[in-house]
Amino acid sequence: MKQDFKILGTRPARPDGLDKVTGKAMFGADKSVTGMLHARILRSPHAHAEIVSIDTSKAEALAGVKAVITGDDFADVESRWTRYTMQNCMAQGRALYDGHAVAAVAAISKTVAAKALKLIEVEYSVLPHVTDVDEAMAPGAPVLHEGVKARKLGDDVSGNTVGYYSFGHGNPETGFAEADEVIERTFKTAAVHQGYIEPHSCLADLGGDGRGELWCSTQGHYMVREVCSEILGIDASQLRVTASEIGGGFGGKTTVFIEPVALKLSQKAGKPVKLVMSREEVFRASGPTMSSSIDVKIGMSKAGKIKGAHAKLRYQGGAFPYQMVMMGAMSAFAAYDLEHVQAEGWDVMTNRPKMISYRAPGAPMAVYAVESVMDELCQKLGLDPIDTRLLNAAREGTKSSYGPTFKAIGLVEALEAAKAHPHYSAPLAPNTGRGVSCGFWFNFGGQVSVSMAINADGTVSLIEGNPDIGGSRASISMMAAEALGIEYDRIRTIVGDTASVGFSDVTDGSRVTFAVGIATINAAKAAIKEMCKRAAKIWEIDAEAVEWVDGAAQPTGHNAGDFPPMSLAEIAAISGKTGGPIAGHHEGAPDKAGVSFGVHMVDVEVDPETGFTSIKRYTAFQDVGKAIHPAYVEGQIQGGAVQGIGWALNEEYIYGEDGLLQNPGFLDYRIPVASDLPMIEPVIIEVPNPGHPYGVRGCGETAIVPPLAAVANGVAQAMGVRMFELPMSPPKILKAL
Amino acid sequence: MARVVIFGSLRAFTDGEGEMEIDAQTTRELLRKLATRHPALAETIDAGVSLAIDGEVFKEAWFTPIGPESEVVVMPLMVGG
Amino acid sequence: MSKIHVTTQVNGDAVEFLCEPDETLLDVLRDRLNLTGAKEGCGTGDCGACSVTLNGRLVASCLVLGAEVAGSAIETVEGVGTADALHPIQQHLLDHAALQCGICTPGIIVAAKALLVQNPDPSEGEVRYWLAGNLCRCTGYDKIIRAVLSAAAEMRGENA
Amino acid sequence: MRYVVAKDSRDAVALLNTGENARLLAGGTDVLVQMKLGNKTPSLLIDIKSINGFSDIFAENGGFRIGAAVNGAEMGAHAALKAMWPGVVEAVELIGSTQVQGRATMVGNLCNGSPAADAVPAMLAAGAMARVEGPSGTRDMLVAELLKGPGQTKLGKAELISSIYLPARPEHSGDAYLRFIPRTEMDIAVASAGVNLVLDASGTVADATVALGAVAPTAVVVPDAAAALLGSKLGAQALEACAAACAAACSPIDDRRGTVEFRTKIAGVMATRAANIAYTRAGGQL
Repeated sequence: MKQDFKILGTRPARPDGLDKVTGKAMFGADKSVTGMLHARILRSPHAHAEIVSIDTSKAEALAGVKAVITGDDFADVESRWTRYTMQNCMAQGRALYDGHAVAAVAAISKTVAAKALKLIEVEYSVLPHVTDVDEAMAPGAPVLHEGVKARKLGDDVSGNTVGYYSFGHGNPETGFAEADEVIERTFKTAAVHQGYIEPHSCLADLGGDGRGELWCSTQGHYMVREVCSEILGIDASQLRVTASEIGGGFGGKTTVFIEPVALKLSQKAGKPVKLVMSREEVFRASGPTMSSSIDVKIGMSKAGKIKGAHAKLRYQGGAFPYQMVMMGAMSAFAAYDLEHVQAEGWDVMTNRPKMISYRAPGAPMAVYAVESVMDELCQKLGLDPIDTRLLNAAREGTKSSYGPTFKAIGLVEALEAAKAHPHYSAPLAPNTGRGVSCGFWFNFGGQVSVSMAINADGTVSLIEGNPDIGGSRASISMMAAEALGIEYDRIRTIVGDTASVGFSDVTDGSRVTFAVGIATINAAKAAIKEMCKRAAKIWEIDAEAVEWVDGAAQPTGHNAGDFPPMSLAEIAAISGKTGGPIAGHHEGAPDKAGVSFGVHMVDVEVDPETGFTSIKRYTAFQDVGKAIHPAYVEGQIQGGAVQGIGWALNEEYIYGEDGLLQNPGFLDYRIPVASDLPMIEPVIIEVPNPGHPYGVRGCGETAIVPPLAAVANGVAQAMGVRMFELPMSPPKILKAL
Repeated sequence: MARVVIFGSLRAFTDGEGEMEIDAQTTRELLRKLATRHPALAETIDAGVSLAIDGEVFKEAWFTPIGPESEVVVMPLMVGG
Repeated sequence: MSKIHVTTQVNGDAVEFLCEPDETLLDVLRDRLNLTGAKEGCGTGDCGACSVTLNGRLVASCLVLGAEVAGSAIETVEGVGTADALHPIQQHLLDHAALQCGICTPGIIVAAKALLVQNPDPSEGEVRYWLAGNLCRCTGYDKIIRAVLSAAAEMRGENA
Repeated sequence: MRYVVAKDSRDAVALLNTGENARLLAGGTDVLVQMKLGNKTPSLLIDIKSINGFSDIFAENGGFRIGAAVNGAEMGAHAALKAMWPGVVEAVELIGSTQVQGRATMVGNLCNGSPAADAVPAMLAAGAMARVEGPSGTRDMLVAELLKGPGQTKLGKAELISSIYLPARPEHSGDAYLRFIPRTEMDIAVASAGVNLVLDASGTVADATVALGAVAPTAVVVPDAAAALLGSKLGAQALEACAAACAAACSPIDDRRGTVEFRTKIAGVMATRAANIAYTRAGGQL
């Protein structure tokens, strides 16, 4: 593995930075075209209702209205997963949650579109609803879709139970019998939203000839193309999707909510259609993450060794089948080397918006429950929380609780760094507690395409297919520069549209720096090979006798020939005479992605009179393999930590008895604001991932996993009372006191 | 013969058999043989699975070589955020 | 419903536009004047992405009517600095890697500039409270706060 | 919808009297949000910011008169006003973000009729007077007399508030306002308290007003809470009695922002803490 880096580890400016600080960058809602219509969506005011009829005639008759559509405008599709996506974008027959789309209009202005919405008459027949996970899973609950219950489940769970997973080895009961202390607790966590500041937005233009252009804010424009072309019944090749700058995603933009609607309206109206969600729509009708109800039982010896561990995770994922509890069950005990462990999970449907990924989907709540019980055991047995975690920590060679045996991982290093950090030994003020938690998340590989052109002036144009959500254009340029041996600012990396470079999977799973990085290095290798060939031709020596060193071709030794090195710029300048343009590309599906562990430490102060919790100090340790651009790695760690703090303290989807969402806005859906927080100190640990030539691990998601338990453990210490429910909002804390 | 470990909910479709030996040179061959041996798994395998070969995680990589001493863990397909 | 004719000044330039009576300044800037730097994150004054100054006063442009700004002076992010001559706040945000997705960045820049005009030497706490209405979901605010503090130091002539 | 700029207050009153579904526009931070969310659909919006005097703060009879269109940032920048009525000014400054401060007005906060309005308990504690103008002329009334219920005031048809008067205050007096919110900023009060104290030369409370917000259909003055402080130097016993009186005065609701139990408890905490601040501001030594 490469060790001596020239570019990696430096902190150059991001290529999109200047546009973003001057207001030039084009996000989803920033694009307009002449002749464009404005669309709006009519949404269900009921949690669950049969749509008896929809009368759109008055809306259609309104001057300026160019198209009105309902679920009837969408033909059925073959794949059931695509059908769910389609029916989530526009209800067919039944409205399944408060905010579910039932009709849409396109008109010459926003004002006319809004007026037209009010003229659509929908007759509903209200049906019983369920929004709580435990109620939805219980036999007798209103079932959202028949025939989708997970295979092999019994009558003790309702038909809403669409997934069952179990991971582990050994027998937890054996372990509990050997333990000196066994604690079993039940936890609940609220559904939270990714909270990206940019609402979903798109501009669609689908002609009668089946050719379409779609501009949208997404984490994966190829995904958008595949799903939309299937729903619209057109060829993927005919739909060109361009990803705008994306104003935050965090998993929430890994599916479609409005794009098929805009395309259908455009098709019907014969004009381009712009569709932008309001913030209220974002909360009511895009995908929050799951709420959960979790049982955790852990048995420990007096010395702190975990003897047995068992978790039961029940996740609520909204109105359509989904598969996400699995990731929670896999993550729950991943930090520990255990002989007897089992983690089971159930995916449950309810009358809520269909969940979609949120940063390390499924893991934060599972790890919150496990790490809370770990903390309580340490308290009860008088053990140091970090020493105890070190005693049980997974390391290279550990058979993980979810199956594979770990290669090199950095949990022990992160724990040791945490223990040695001055934060851990700093004195604590009154009413203040210090919480610690481990966290874990996977990285993914997946399909990826990169195309790299060596320009005649010695610069490099690089096209990749993954929307840049956190600075990846910078890290990709850096890896290209490192591989080619040239300066960073001679490379420009852009995210191509679906017609300009090969397929790429969605930007998710902390995969981009890893997977696009590998493709970039391989594309560079291809270009280097060609450049060496050109040099060999010029020197009239064998191509094998040329090697690439520090950005230049040179003979492998005196035997190969005596020529001064020929730089990339020199080779590029005469490429027209030596065989034409030089480029490198790589399409592949890199595997061997690593996993990433983090350890967070937080001091929280609880006001005993009000239950108000404030974060006084926060330090986050994370193994990132190799930090390509340390400043952006730090940013990922800080941002993830703060999202986790919000999840722990104040963020929640609040539903009333009527099944309606009570807080669809930033006023009452309380994400952390600047004054809520101290500085967040990131500590980067680098234990290289053996599966990447530069040692890279994805770093984007892990940081949201530990904060929930870290904050909860801090609160428990500060108050002397433990909370078993998130968010730990002041009324709940005060009640517990 | 590679040692194949069936993990997660997949075990429900192997009549509880958690470990088995399968003679296969590639993941594609392994998955084909696994589906033949446990037809209840076929639907899941078609839909996609993740594989850990000696600790390294692979997704849908049909032609990945499998050594005779390899440990292959078959898991449900992983997704991210 | 007849449109209203408004003459005003945006980023030092005299402009005029027609708008609906209920159209916000944000919509006017974005849809009629093609200044899309200010973003709509919520439309209800809760996120700060649409921040502009109106006669020097920091406001949420989603909570101002286009019709109200006749005869005013408005500054948006497009007027804060240019690519060749960035405002120190813009430069320090870049230098500190204080933006990830960048959707909140224009609002942060306008708001931070308004702060430093009236308080050239703010404490960390003052910056945090001033910017509490500018939501950022990516960064956890750390690098933004550092960038604003170091821009302020530079503007005071201190070598930060 | 029509948008009209009122020339003077008579013009504004006349426009309000047209029979249209009219709303006044000063800072707009409530009405524009209500329009955006579809909760209010006025057919006429009357902009009162250009009315002479509406955007000014005047010294008057030892106190201050604050125009209906004066925003929070302007109040915060007025050193003399802030020195005399710090509690009222800080209450107004707590409304919304810095951006909202650039627009939101104290009168708008009052007229929006929210039980949780930050400025109202502070105004009640201060004994603020509202100048009401309407078809039948101009009258001055205590802010307390204008409160009616959620989203309502006792303003008559086509009446508007043109200014608020904060009276002169004696020596050794001080006020304070505190609210509880789950975050540090950007929230609506879950429970709040405004306290105004006058001390005698020895530091004993000679006069007190305690008002609570967000714990009843309107902000309320709590005479028993004030009585508990009278004659004390804010010892533990007085504060405890004050908190108990606050709790007794609470008739809050359960909603997404807080529970009945929580609001009832917190109201007293806010009141006693605000009392301590007001006491210190009045020159008392705690």
